[in-house]
Amino acid sequence: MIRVVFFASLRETLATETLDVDSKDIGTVRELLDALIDQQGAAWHDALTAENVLMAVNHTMVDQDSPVADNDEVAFFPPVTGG
Amino acid sequence: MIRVVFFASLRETLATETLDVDSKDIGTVRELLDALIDQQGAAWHDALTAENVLMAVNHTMVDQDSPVADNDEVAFFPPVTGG
Amino acid sequence: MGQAVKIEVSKAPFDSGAELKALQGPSVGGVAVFVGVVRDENDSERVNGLFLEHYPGMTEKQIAEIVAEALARWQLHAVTVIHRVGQLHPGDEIVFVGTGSAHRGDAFDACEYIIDFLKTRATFWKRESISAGERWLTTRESDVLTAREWAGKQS
Amino acid sequence: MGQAVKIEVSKAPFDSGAELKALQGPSVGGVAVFVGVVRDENDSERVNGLFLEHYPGMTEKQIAEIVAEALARWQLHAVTVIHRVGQLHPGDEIVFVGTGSAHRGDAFDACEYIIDFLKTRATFWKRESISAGERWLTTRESDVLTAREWAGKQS
Repeated sequence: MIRVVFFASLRETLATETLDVDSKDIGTVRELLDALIDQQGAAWHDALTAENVLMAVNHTMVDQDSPVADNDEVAFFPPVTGG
Repeated sequence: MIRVVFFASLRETLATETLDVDSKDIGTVRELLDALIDQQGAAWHDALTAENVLMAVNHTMVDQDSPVADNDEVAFFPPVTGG
Repeated sequence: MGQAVKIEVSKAPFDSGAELKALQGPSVGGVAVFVGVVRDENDSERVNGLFLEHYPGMTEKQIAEIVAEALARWQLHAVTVIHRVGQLHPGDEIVFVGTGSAHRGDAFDACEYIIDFLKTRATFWKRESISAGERWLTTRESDVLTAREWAGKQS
Repeated sequence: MGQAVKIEVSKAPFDSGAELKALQGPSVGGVAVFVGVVRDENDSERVNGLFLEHYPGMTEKQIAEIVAEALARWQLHAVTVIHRVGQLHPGDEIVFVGTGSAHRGDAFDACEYIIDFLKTRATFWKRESISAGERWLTTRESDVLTAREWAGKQS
């Protein structure tokens, strides 16, 4: 399983804090996004493909081409506001 | 009278903290210095004419040409070490 | 001597006075501290509250990276970074950055470096309560520019 | 809002934590503080004590002038400068400079400006106790250079 987490306005828009996704057939963040959108529909498509959405795998910022493997934690969030 | 005050190493060298000097015939800091050296002798000459001695009249830094009047407070001191 | 580093992200209030004292120690000639406080207004709107969210684990890791950069760039004996999260109100202390060094210039520069990058690189999100409701904030452009200036500076 | 200025030269210890808190207030988004501490060594000599002398009246006036310059140059709501005199020992807090502002850059710059000029322009004299006896200190060349740099900086 891949643990997916959402933060801030994205968490509110999707009304979802965490989600587990089967890691079968998922090798990159892009493939994970596609799987999420497939499962969840149009609202998720709009929210997750907004150009300012940031992503991290296991606490490191990445882009959509980055690899994702079983047991990874993948986070999606809006631009940070800073400390 | 002119109130003369000394600080730090200069106070220690002269073994004097304050001194009142008759203001008669004294119009500038230089004339005050001359009067002090006349009264006190060689040790004072050496200490007060050292090139790094600073002076202030009524809490404002001045040079030897600055005017001095009756009731003024004139201070002599070594370079400041800062706060 | 060693370098004492303390990093905390927490809902609990901190004691800025005690943290300031704790940065002092042998060979520390100067301590520079920045304390950020929740303001009662932002963009001309009256602010009633500020909710802070972070990414537990990732945020702390990012702060540790920023602190490590500061430790590499300046001579520091002690660094403390504390950031509050959760619901805060105007007047609450929200962030404490403190540095202890033998040299005051190093303490100042490192302290300012850390807070400048905290403002742009650490995963925190802020939601403001104003009279019209709630709004998520975006990064200040001025903060991004301030952080960029460091790239051009000699240490 | 107004500007709260506190300047004190005193033999009594100060409470840096309380002073840090006192700089906070409405519209203050950030407080920058520098606390100088008596070090246990100087120029590779072990320091047992530090005696500070000032020129009562003149020193306070000079500090007020430095603070006035900072108030003119940056947007500040509060400034506190406290300096101890008399006999101090390693680890004692010797100087507190704190600034409160809506903008953290202003708080930092003003705080550093004030301490930089305190180090060179205020009438303080320091006598150190080392194992060989007592020695009066001279101004650090590095402090003079640091203070001069401000003349070339834009605020």
